[in-house]
Amino acid sequence: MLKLEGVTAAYGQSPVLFGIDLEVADAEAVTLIGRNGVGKTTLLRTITGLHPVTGGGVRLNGAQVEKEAAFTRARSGLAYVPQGRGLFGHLTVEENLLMGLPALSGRATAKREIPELVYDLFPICRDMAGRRAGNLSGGQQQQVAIGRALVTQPRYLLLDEPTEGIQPSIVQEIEVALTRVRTELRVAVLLVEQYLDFAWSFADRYYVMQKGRVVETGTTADTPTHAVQRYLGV
Amino acid sequence: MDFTFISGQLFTGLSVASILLLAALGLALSFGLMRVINMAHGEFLMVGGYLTYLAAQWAGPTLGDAWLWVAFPLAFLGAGLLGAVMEFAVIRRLYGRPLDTLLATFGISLILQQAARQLFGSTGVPVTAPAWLGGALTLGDVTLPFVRLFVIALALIVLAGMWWLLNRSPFGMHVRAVNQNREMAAALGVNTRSLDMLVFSLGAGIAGVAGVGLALIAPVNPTVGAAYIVNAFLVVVVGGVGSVLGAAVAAVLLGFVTALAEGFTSSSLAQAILLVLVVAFLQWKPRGLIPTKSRALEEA
Amino acid sequence: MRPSTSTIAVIAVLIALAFAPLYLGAYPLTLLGRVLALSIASIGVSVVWGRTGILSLGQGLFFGLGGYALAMHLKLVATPKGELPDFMLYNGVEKLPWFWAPFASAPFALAMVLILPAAAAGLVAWLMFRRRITGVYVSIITQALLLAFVTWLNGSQGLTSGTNGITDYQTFLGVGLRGPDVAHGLYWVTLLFVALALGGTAALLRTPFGAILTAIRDNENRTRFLGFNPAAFKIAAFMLGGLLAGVSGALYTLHLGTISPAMIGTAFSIELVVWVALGGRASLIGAAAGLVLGQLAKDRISSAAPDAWLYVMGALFVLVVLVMPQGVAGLIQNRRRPPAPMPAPQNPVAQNPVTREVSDAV
Amino acid sequence: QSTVKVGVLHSLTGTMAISEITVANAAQLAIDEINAKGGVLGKKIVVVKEDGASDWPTFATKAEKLLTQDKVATVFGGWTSASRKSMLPVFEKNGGLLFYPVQFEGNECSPNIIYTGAQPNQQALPALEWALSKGYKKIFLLGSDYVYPRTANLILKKHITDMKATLSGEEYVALGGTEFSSVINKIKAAKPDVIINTLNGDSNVSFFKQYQAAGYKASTLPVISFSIAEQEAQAIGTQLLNGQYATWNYFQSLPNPANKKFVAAYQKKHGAGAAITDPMAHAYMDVYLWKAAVEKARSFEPMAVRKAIVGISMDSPLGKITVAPNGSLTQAVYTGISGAGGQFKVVAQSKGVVKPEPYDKLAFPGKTCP
Amino acid sequence: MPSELPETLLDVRDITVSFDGFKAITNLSLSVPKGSLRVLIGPNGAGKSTLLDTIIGKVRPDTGEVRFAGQVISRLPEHRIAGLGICRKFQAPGVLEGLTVRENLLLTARKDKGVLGILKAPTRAEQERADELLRLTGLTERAGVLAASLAHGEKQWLEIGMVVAADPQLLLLDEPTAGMTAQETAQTAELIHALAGRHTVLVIDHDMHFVELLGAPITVLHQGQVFREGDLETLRADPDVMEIYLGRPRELMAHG
Ligand SMILES: Nc1ncnc2c1ncn2[C@@H]1O[C@H](COP(=O)(O)OP(=O)(O)OP(=O)(O)O)[C@@H](O)[C@H]1O
Ligand SMILES: Nc1ncnc2c1ncn2[C@@H]1O[C@H](COP(=O)(O)OP(=O)(O)OP(=O)(O)O)[C@@H](O)[C@H]1O
Ligand SMILES: NC(N)=O
Ligand SMILES: [Mg+2]
Ligand SMILES: [Mg+2]
Repeated sequence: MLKLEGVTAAYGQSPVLFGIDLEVADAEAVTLIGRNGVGKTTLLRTITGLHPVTGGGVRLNGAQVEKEAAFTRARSGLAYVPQGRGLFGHLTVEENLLMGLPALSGRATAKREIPELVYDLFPICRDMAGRRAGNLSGGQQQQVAIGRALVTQPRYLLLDEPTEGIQPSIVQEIEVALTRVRTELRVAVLLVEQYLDFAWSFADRYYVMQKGRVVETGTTADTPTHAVQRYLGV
Repeated sequence: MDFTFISGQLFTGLSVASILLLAALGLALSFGLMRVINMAHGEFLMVGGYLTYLAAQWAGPTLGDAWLWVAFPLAFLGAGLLGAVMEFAVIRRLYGRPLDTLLATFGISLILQQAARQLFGSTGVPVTAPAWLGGALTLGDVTLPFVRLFVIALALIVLAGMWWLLNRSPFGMHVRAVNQNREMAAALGVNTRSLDMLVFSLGAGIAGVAGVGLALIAPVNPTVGAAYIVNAFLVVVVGGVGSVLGAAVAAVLLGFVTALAEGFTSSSLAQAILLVLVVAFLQWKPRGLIPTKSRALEEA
Repeated sequence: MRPSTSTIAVIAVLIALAFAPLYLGAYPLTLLGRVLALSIASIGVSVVWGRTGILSLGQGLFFGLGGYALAMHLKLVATPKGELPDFMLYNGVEKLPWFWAPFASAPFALAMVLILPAAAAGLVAWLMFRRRITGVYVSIITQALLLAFVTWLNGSQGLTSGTNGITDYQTFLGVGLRGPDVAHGLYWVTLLFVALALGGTAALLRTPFGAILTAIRDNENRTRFLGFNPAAFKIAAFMLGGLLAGVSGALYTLHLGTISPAMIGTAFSIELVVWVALGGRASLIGAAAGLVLGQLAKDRISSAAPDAWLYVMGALFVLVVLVMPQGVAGLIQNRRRPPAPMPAPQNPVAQNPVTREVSDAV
Repeated sequence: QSTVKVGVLHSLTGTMAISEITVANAAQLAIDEINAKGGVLGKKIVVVKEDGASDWPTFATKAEKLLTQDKVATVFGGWTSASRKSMLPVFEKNGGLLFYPVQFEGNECSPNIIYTGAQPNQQALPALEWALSKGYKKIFLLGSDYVYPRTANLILKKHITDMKATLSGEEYVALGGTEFSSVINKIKAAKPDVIINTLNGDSNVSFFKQYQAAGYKASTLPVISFSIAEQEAQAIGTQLLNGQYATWNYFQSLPNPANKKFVAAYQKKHGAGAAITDPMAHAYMDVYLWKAAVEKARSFEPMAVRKAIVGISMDSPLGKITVAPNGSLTQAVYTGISGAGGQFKVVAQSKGVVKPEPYDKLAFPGKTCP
Repeated sequence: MPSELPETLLDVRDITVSFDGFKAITNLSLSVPKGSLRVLIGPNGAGKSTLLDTIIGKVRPDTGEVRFAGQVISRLPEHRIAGLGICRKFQAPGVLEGLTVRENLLLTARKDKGVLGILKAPTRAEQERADELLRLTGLTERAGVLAASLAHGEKQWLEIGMVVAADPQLLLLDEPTAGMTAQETAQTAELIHALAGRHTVLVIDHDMHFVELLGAPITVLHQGQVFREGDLETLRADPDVMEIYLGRPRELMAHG
């Protein structure tokens, strides 16, 4: 289980997160929505360890990890697909995927190779294996980025707006792929998303953020999308 | 200009190139890959040089000429260790701020030079090369001192090793990834801190090895590094930042230009000519001989 | 517009400085005058680096051009009619080199003090910025050019007097330079130039020109696609920096009675930048004050403990950068203003320079 | 007891420190000796020590401080001609007096400077004459690229032509330069009989190393150096320098009693192995000359001292020295051959003392000191 | 060509753009009439952004040319092209972070962008324009803060404001709604409608709701070429467009 307890964070002197409580159970799909700038990306970064918390705790599989470095958290099963994809632009697609392997260090069980499933879910990872990742188009990059996250054999997958800038048909493919990841690999997913239709069809539960706070939560099955729209208006 | 003179100058060009390359290869790591403008790089050379001197002092009496084989690991590890300390204390706080790094490392270079001055004095300490490096290969009228040939060989070995490490080993891939996107690499489980330290100290260690080569040719003094630093940076820039092979080609090019200019003018004019030619070259190829697209550097 | 408190403070300091000859002894006054002359160059560094983001490690080149332009004139004035400057004689030069001849004219030399550095800076900048050479490349290239210049000066003794530099002046515009009474006059002239440089530059930066420089520093490409030609603005800023360095060099030459390659070399140029960093690179006053205080401290400490000085200076370089990246001026400002946002690397989007979309757009 | 302040202005840091610190030490030794014997005109000498930091403008700044703030009676200092040139206007402007102890290129005659180091005719020309007398006809000039070597070589060239010898080449390397491949290649092509070497500092070590690696030795191609004294010779090492020549006004090995006493006193203070050089001996004597002049003038006033110093003569470690009207020394010249421990054995010496000629008659006809 | 239609503002003629041998755009032609609104869609990697890059001079076509108001611009330097009245909004917000919000608008609103011209203080008209845009983008209260401290969405709005302030004849918007909520998207659509007519606007987006709101003629790019042109209704029904770009409608997929 991934659990946040009263997490606060700041940029310099200005606080952006004010006591976030949130949890994602194993193999659960949760979506986090909210307007621009409410702190969604910041929250994901505090979970991964890329941004320090100023207070509160992050628990991963029961262990307190908020003081741990990002790379140790990655090694204990946390994978992150950032907004903007974060591929290594000068590396080839295949090298990008190989860069998922360091997360397996210290995990005795894991086989240090790219799982076949990645190619299965995202065929372009094989088709474009030799191309520089930086030269792919946005949609292609997004698929490689998710593929790379899967190479780390995560238990928790954090996705920051994976549909941003992606053509509709690939959004569908990503949704299919993510659903398989959840069901076949039993990976828990925390999805930050603006595209509500997609978020609702994928996730079991949702959290809504406003100005650095979680203001509402519930199950997607019980809440129609128009009921949360008001949080997203200007 | 007779044939002997010309061939002598060509050899001079290669000699100069080998020293330049040795000085530049360490920079190819710290500057080329990590984008750290290490103005104290020359001082790693200096440290390597002094350690060579110490190795000759300590090990010379017992080991005879074999002290040289003590000097290499000593210089490599000594300079590498200093590099690690420097990375830990200063550099790591400045990633992404290349211009600030430049200033801070310049400060460090002042401190190291002054420390050397107080420890060893301002005059150079001479190192006597092993006897088997004393002779020269004579081809017709041209004499090729063994010391020079040795340094050329050293440069080639270090070059080959670095090329393999960066382009053919997983270590190299991690290094390249970290230097494109440090955060993402960390999020994928790479211990970026220790990798950074490792790469930086490896660059320092290579400079230390370059210091061994230098010490065999010229005395080691507190400013020996400062004398090479600008040219070493130019080699990296002309070669194309981030490209080890580019640096090699650039070193040879600069070496020949120097030798040619020195052959036909005076040595101080040659240096001025070289610098101006380099700037002119950058007009033509601003990203060097083998350009790597790299934005991090320009965003400085 | 009402003058801000900092403007009032600066004017007060300038007035206090104007009365310095009344309360300072001879040596402190010459020292202060000299250091003030240097501070004009640091104002230029602040414009070029602090405002425009271009770190030139070759300001000594422009400083030197200004200094040499004036020194050549002073040397010719001090040389008896029909003779060659002494150093040419010792180097076997038999005829006054063509580029020396016009410097016999004071108006020409004074014009050159302004034109040479500005034009050289313009040329260097044009060569670099036209080809979109940026960042540390600029630092390395400017340093290389400076080194080439210094090497040439050293190696062309018949023309430049080499390492010795040009020295031994007697009069300037008919005024004897050796008398004890000229010290005050020179001090006031220097102070006047400092005030002009500060005021003029500040006024210039208050126009939209200043805003453009900041814009270019932060995001050059974006500025370009908004219809501005960044190269042109960078060249202009660089020329201003060169001009200020040149004026500074000429004044400094007058103060010291000599100009030589050692005065303008790599160490000088980097030190200049560091004092600016210490004072606060983005603030003109910070830059000038950083230089003045740094140099005064250098004078003190290097007399008291020569061996320690390099350690102190080295440590200062490191600490300034680590502890107060915006210098003292930045610290003062931070106390007055809400904290500035984190530097770009914190930002996930800017942090990711590889994605083509992102990197190319910004 | 009242005191009088004097300045000692040398590079205590930077590249020149190695040479200049010992020169400052030698001046200090003389001052201590004088103070121990009651000082000058009944006043103890107080030293204000400043660091020129191997940086010429710093010399000017520090000279200004010594004269205007500390108001010293005189200054002992300087090594490179560049540092002297940058101090000169300061001394002239403030009416100060500088004692300069190092061999130099001549062509300068400030009333505010006492030049005790060799003038060109007291080092360079005697060395050339000696070389020609040994039958070396083809001469290669090698120097650091600054005013002293350039001017010294300009004078030598005139005399080489005048004496019907051959100039086989002339090369300069930037101060501190260590790369001599091209130079040695040029020497190879020129095939000279002898090299006259005005390289300064570390460049010498590199040069001799690379000269040796190219297969040269003293017996095949001798080198006569003007800037290698005992201290430098120690640093370069016997292995590289053995059998090479140097010309100076002083060698540590000079057998006169004044020198024995000086060497003993210095080594007592600075260690038995301490090397002692020509500029040190000059610096040491500078203090004594100043003291004699002050006592003669009965005043510390710099211009009075300057006037009084002319004609003062003493037996010194350098042999007999006399201050000439132009403010330089009349002194002897020695050529030595390098041997064990960096010591030189005198192989030739001038007939008696040589008068100082700041302006070489052949190179600069018609020029004289005012 | 003398037969050129007078109302054509942007005329892309048979351009080919390649990167290291890879053709991102192949013999593409496209013309946009003055005052019109045009939407560009197509798969990721179709060459849409590259087309915009070519128009603003960031990349140069291998063959073919780009004409703007009759003038060939494909060889002019970037700032000159911008000076002719072409302004692009990049996807990642490109505001000038070291300047205040108002300064950002004032600078872009300037007519004279030369080194000497810039020395003049902003004119009354420019000031008024900036203030008007502050209101329009809802940033009046933030006028004095540094652009760096704006939230992502605010930066988006500011950049839109800047693009409008520049008062260009041709506006190029690359995925303006990326990362926006549905409501912000709708507002953006409204703003674009307001701009069209006076300005010519070319919009790229993957959000079909947004495209629907724009209600403008659509060009579909595919593999560097024009694949289809038409309105959304027709394209939605086109199986080829579905295949390469739109995919199946969501309602169907949910059960697939
Ligand atoms: N590097 C930074 N420095 C200062 N403030 C920042 C920085 N990055 C983000 N912020 C601020 O922190 C707040 C939260 O930003 P964050 O990126 O987490 O929002 P978000 O919810 O992910 O928005 P979006 O939907 O636009 O991606 C915003 O107000 C933003 O302005
Ligand atoms: N600088 C470049 N170097 C190499 N290839 C490039 C470069 N720029 C674009 N490409 C390639 O050109 C093709 C078109 O890219 P472009 O960015 O124009 O697509 P797009 O239609 O804007 O896609 P998206 O909808 O994902 O933004 C892609 O395959 C991309 O990989
Ligand atoms: N005078 C000298 N040796 O510079
Ligand atoms: Mg976000
Ligand atoms: Mg695109």
